[in-house]
Amino acid sequence: MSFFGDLQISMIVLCSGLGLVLIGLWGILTQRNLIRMIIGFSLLDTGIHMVMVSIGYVTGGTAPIINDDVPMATAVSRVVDPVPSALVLTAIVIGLGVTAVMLSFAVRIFRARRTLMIDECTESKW
Amino acid sequence: MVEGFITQVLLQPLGIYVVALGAGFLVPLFDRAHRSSAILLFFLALAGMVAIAGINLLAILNGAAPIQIETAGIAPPFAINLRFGLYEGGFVLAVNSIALLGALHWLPSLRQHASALLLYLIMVMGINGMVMTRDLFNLFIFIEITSIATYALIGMERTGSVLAAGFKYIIATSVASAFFLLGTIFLYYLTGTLNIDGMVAQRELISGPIGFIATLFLLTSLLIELKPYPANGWGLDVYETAPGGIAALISVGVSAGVFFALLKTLPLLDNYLSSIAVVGGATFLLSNLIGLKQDNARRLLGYSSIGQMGLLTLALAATVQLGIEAQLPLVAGGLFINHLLAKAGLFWLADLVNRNSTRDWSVLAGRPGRLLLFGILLSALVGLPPFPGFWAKWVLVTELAAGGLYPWITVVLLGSLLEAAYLFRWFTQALQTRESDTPDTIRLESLLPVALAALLLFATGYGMAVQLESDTLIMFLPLLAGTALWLLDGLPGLLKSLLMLVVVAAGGAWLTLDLEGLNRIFGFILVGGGVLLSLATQYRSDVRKGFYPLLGILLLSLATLLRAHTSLEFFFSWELMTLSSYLLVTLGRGGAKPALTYLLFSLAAAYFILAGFALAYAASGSLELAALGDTGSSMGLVFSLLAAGFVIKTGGLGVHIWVPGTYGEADDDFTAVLSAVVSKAAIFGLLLVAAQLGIRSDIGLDPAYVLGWIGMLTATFGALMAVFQEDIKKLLAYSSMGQLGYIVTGIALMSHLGWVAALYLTVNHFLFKGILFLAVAGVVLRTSERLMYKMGGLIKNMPFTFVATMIAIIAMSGVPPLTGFGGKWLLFNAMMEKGWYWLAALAFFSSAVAFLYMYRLLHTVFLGQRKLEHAQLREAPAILLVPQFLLIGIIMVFSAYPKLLLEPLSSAISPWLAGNLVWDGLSLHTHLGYWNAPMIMGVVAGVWMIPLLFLLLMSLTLKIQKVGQFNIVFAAERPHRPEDTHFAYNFFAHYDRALGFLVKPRATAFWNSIVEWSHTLAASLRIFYNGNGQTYALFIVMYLVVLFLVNGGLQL
Amino acid sequence: MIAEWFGRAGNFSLTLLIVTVYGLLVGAFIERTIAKVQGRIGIPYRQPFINILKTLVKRTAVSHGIMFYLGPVFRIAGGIGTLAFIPVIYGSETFANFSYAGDLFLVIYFMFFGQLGMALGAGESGHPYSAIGIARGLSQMTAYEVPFALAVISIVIQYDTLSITEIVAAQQGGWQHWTLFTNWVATLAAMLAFLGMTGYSPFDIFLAPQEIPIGPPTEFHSAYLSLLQTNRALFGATKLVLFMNLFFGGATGWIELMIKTLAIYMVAVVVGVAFPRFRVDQSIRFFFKIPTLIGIISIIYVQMMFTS
Amino acid sequence: MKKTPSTLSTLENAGLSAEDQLLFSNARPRPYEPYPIKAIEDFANWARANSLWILAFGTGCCSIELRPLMTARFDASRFGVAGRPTPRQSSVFIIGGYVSVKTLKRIVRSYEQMQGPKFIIALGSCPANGGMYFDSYNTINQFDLYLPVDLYVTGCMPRPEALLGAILELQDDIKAGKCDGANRYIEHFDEYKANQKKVIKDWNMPDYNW
Amino acid sequence: MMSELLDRLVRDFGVTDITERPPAITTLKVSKENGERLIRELRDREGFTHLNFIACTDWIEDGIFRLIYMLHNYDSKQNLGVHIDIKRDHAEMTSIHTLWAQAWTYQRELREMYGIHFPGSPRLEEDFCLEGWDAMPPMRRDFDTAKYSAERFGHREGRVSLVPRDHMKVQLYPNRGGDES
Repeated sequence: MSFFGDLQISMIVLCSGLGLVLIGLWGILTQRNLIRMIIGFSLLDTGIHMVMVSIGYVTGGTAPIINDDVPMATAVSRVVDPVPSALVLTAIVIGLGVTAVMLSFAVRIFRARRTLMIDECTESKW
Repeated sequence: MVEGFITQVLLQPLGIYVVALGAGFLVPLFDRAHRSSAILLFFLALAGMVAIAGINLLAILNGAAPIQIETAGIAPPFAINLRFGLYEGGFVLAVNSIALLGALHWLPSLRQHASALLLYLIMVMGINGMVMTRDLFNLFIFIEITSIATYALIGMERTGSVLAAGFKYIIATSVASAFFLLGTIFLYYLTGTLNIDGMVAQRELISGPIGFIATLFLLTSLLIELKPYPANGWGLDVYETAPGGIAALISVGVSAGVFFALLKTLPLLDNYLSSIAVVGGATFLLSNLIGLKQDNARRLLGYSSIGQMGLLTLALAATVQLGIEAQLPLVAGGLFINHLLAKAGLFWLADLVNRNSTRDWSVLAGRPGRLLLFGILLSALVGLPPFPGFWAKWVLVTELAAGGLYPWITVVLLGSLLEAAYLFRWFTQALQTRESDTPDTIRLESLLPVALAALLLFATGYGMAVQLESDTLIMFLPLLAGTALWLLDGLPGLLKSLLMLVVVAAGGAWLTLDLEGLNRIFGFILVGGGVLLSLATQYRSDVRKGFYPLLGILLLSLATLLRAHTSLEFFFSWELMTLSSYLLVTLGRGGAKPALTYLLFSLAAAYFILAGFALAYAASGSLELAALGDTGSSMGLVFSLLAAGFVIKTGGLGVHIWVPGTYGEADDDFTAVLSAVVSKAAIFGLLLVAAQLGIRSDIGLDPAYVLGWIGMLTATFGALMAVFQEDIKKLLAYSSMGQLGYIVTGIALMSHLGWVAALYLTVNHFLFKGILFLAVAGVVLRTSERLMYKMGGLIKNMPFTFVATMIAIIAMSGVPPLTGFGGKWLLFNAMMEKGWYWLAALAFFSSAVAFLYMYRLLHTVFLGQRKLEHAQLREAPAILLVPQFLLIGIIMVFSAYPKLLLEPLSSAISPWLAGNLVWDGLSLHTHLGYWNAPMIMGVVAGVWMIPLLFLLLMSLTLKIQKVGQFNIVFAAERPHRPEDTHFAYNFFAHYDRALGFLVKPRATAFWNSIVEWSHTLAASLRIFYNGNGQTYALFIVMYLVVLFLVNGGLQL
Repeated sequence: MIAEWFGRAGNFSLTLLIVTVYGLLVGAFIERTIAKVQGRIGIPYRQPFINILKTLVKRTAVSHGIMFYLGPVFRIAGGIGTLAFIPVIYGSETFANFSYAGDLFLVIYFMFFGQLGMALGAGESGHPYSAIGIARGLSQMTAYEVPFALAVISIVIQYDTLSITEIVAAQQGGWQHWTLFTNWVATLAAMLAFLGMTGYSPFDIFLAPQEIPIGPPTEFHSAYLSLLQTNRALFGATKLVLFMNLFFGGATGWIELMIKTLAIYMVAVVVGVAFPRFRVDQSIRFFFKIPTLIGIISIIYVQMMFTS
Repeated sequence: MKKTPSTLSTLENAGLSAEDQLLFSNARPRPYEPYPIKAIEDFANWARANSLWILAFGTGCCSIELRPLMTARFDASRFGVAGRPTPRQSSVFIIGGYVSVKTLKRIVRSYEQMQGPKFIIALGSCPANGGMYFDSYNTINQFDLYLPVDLYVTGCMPRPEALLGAILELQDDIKAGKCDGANRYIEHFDEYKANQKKVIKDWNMPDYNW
Repeated sequence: MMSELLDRLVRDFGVTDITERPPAITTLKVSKENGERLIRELRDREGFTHLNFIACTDWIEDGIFRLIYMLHNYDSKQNLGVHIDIKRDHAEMTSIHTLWAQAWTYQRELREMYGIHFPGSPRLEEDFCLEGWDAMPPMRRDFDTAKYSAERFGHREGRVSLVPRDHMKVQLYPNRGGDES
């Protein structure tokens, strides 16, 4: 704890999320193998999810359940925003769907052309 | 209960989702039982979605409040809400309708994949959601739903290229979605709400670095989804490879959804309006430029799609920037509907034709119905009347002008011109019959969706017209008449011709007889003359599919042109005239290619005119033609623009290169109409502009003086070029160009006498050029030749045609006593009066040069040696001769009593340019000279008759032997073949040696180099589309960076 | 009314007769002059008349068609008509002809009438040399029209009228009022154009007696030829009268007319005797150089001198 | 020669192909009568005599003598003589010396294209009797077999003075109404034509060149 | 140099009858078979690039036509006449229009005047000077031109042909009965 000093946990999550986004982007842009690109996309997706979570987090906050400990009046300042968490759930599902579709494309592309290299799929251009 | 469910739930906008999801759930179940029942359900669902959207939109149009839908019964921000207002309703209805038509089109494929039915429904529902939702995150979800459905649909094709393109598409859209998600979450961070309205309400919170980043992500994401140049290669690849049904839906449906998303988030992005406009404009211009280089039909449609979305984006940004959101339905809506129907139709058609290269579309040649559909869709896309795109572009351009955004006008018009270039080049390729083509196998019923799209285009076009104009019935009259004639197109040719004449005569009379002044005079020329010359169409008895309806449209649109009170009405009729005359030219034997040149120059002319009208509207705030003069300081510019447009249309020097091909290749009888009648519309326009603007003293003389020079140089060079022509119709074409040059100069004089001269010349040109082209039609009909040196000696076979030609030529040359002299005399007097001495000298020269080609025409065709194979030719058909001799009668009357003509001309001009012709009895006096036509006629008749009588008398003492054509002194040899005895080829070779350097085809070379340049530019601009998905992804990322930098990201 | 018309026609017939006879005599005179230069005696003065007569009393003829037949009629009608629109003697009602029907512009354009008709007639003969001659003649015509038009415009600016009578009237009152002296630049341009107009050497390539036997009329003979010969004299004299009216002060009597026109004609003759023939393209280029330049200068000159 | 009445109103033109027949006139020439009033005919003859236009067609070496005729020394233009480049407008045909078969064909063509009344002066010995080429395989020996000659001028070659004398004599003959060669040719057309065709073997022109 | 050339020609082509005539004309004779080859060699190798003419002489006594091809060398200003004898009754020679395009005109003339055939020469059968000639080629010495002329063109009655020598004797010395001595 001392090393991070007063770094807040949300900032760490945010930074690592953004880092993942960049790594993911790097993966998509540099890896020519479709599977690796999909992995890059997954990283990107995960990074975004982390960013989302970190946005809603209130340091030291508690779960957003209104009860006696967290009365209505002070809830806004004390609880973690529940909406991002909810959004992340949806986003994860969608990301999963997209990843699945991508993978199925990769499989079909491999079946059709016996390769997984994206730079060999350039017949439509100009 | 059921009733309640239907009215409370199903018929509400939310019912769309209910229906879609319900059907989506049931379709696989039904499919287990029976494939057909699943398909039936699928269509029922789609139809239901259309119906729901329609019913609700109707309610809103009838004044109901926009419907707010709150899910779970809780108001936002605590729950997602949807809205169904006017815009949403329009978009949803349009998308659902097109989805229904698309499903119809796609039915054969859908039958094979039951899951496709489900995906299709989901996709359409997703688009609906994108339009209706007011929640940012919900928007993301709908985008993703649509995307995943799209991916899956693309993935149904198992070919490698489709899959590759699909993968690129997924990568690109996924990255864009990621940006969207990031933007959304940052916005939520700032505003604490996901509701768009909520965010807009707290707009001030979205600021600072985070606000900037958030909106930037959102903007980039939406722009990327709209496929901006150059980050759009992935979209193009999908358009190129995916089946037409999917491509159509991506192009019009998904893009529409994204566009609507941009529309509703625009209040958040108001800092970026300029960026959005630039992106849209650049995409529009550059995709259309690159399209020039493309010959794959589907990819071409892709470029066009992207361009259209760019235009929409530009229109949206500009409208918002100018604060005229009230015009948004007309501009964006019009463009959108236009794009939606036309592009979907084209994608489907491309699917049916199933030819990759645009050149192979020649399978359509000779199939009028298919070509008509194709033509309608292309015309709509280009923005020709009466389709919605026309009205939208009109409003857009006028509003841009009103807002002072002149560069955008240039972009819009230039881009449209480029788009027209490649689209109509495609059409041209489709028109050309090739030997190798196998007939296409399109079944008639599969064209139904395309036809419906075309019909809807007409309907929506009319709808927009009603919004903009009151006098729509008259404006649409030519089209109605044309449609009626088209429905009768199966009748025999002669009957159709008669019908067309009756319709045009009746309609034209009704439209023009109550006109006054100038318009009345032009009414006689354009409508009366058009009908008179069209009589000659009876000389061909073949079916001529499409010819008569189009001619009817053309002639009636000329009539409506004269009736126009507002610049919109004028422009509408003008474009209708352009379109119909273009199509008529394509009907000629080799007409397709020159027709393209004709169309492009005509469109360029039209865009100049449009720009001129728009500027005038901006300056005067009125669309009335009569208000053109109230344009204040921009008068000179308005005048120059309009004059430039009309001069292009008259074939002014430098922009004349469309003239020879068009006049040469159009059907022979139609060329007469084109030259004698249609070209006068430009003269009318020019006079109109001159009357409203040119004569103002505050405009200064300069533009008019320049116009005068242009006219006279056109006359000179037209004549010079005609001298060196071997092709009889091209000779007359250049002659027309030259003669119109005189008229332009006459107008430019801006004096009473000058205008009388111009009008007189106009009437005269109509008379003699009508005769000449009809005579030539007869000659070409009989000889099947157009090269003059292959004819000769035809006076023996066609004496009446010869006499008609000779009289027409005397009337053209200006030799007294026929009408031509009057024109030359008036023009010369007017120029001397004005002090334009150099022009007068040039006029002398050019009228002398005109003698060369006139004599050449008469000599090489009718005189000299007749070819052996022409010995048995007959005289031209009587129906061709009748109009000629009617015109000769008119020439004779006007020659003897020019007062009959000059009085009305003079009084028509007096309202603008005061002044009167001074008559002393039958003698006309000007400041300089005098002209007594009847007396000249008498003297000439006298001095001609006396030697004739003398010669006849002497002939009594002579044994005159009528001899054969080879009985000539031939340096004591005998001639061997008519071909080498007839001096005809390269008739003015020595003139070529002396002055030929003046007529080297410089203009052609110039325009050719423009074409080459633009192709080269296009080739270098499309290097970004290297086909690599990673490159595309990189562009997307870089797009973000560039937007970041351009919008001042570094200064944060 | 009818009597008046007959009167006018009668007056004009008189003019026509005088001018034609005069034209023929001038032709003979010029021939004799050239003969003298060459050390010959030359033709008798009656020779042109005999020539016309001889062609007229030919007993056979051929016809290539109706336009061939009408060609000479058009040609001479052009000549007569041109004369009809020119006032011949200044101040004389009798010899004003029909000049009140039209102005200078009419005359200039009416000159084409005969040429066009003749060209059609010659064209129908089917002889290639006719067509070649016409092509050359027309081409050359476009070239000399330019300096001529410039000169005409110049004097129209100068006198501010297109009426020949008024142009002549403005030159009355002494030789110093002639256009020749008041606007010598225009006169020079017009006289250079005149060389081309007369068809004398060096601008006679369109007749080219040896290579394309006299060009356009190569097929014409017998009575046709007599009309053409008459017209050659008449039209030549008419052009002289026109030039005299425009540039040399017109004439108040026949003697003055004859002296002046002969003098004008001598210019063409002297040049023709002295210079060899130009090719068509050379003559076209010639007219577009110096004469056109002079014509342009004449307009500038007249604008400086007479309008301010 | 005897007068032979023409039996057919048109000519056969057998030398022409069927196509060419359409392009040439096949009319048979007809003789013309003098003007009915003698005074007019005399006057016309006077005009004809005083306006002799020579066809500029030098058929052989004697044609060289035509040139001096027009120059200062002899100046035939005094007598109304002038050169004319086209047979249509000429009235006198001067056969300038020997006539080869090939030239004869052209002479016949040109002569027939001249308009009557028309006259022939044959210059030098060769047209008269073959002259020094009497035994040549290629030159004709008696020109008047083929065309009607009004006047022979002998000599090899005759001087211009002789030619001038011949012209003056021709003028006198014309004035006396004795030169009816054109009519004679037409009246004896068939004999003349037969003679022409006897030597001109490639007769690829119409029988009468209008 | 010329002699070297001639030596070589003798060696390679078997030329005979070499005669040198001033100024700068050499004639030689070669067999019909070697003729075209020789001329080609002269043109391509020896610089005789110009064909002056092709002529023919009828040596009726020997039963031959002698064709004379006169060649010219622009560099050495030498003329070389190549004589080739061909049989009168089988008058045929290789055409050299492939060497000089203008040769076919000479060959046309020779065909017309002597009846020599040049297989392959263009337009050989067309009339050249004579039109419609229907008898023996007129330049053959066995063609009787006087007889032909008399038959074809007739004879003017009264025409007298005199031997100039005898006639002039009578003219100049009439009193001596034409005896000049």
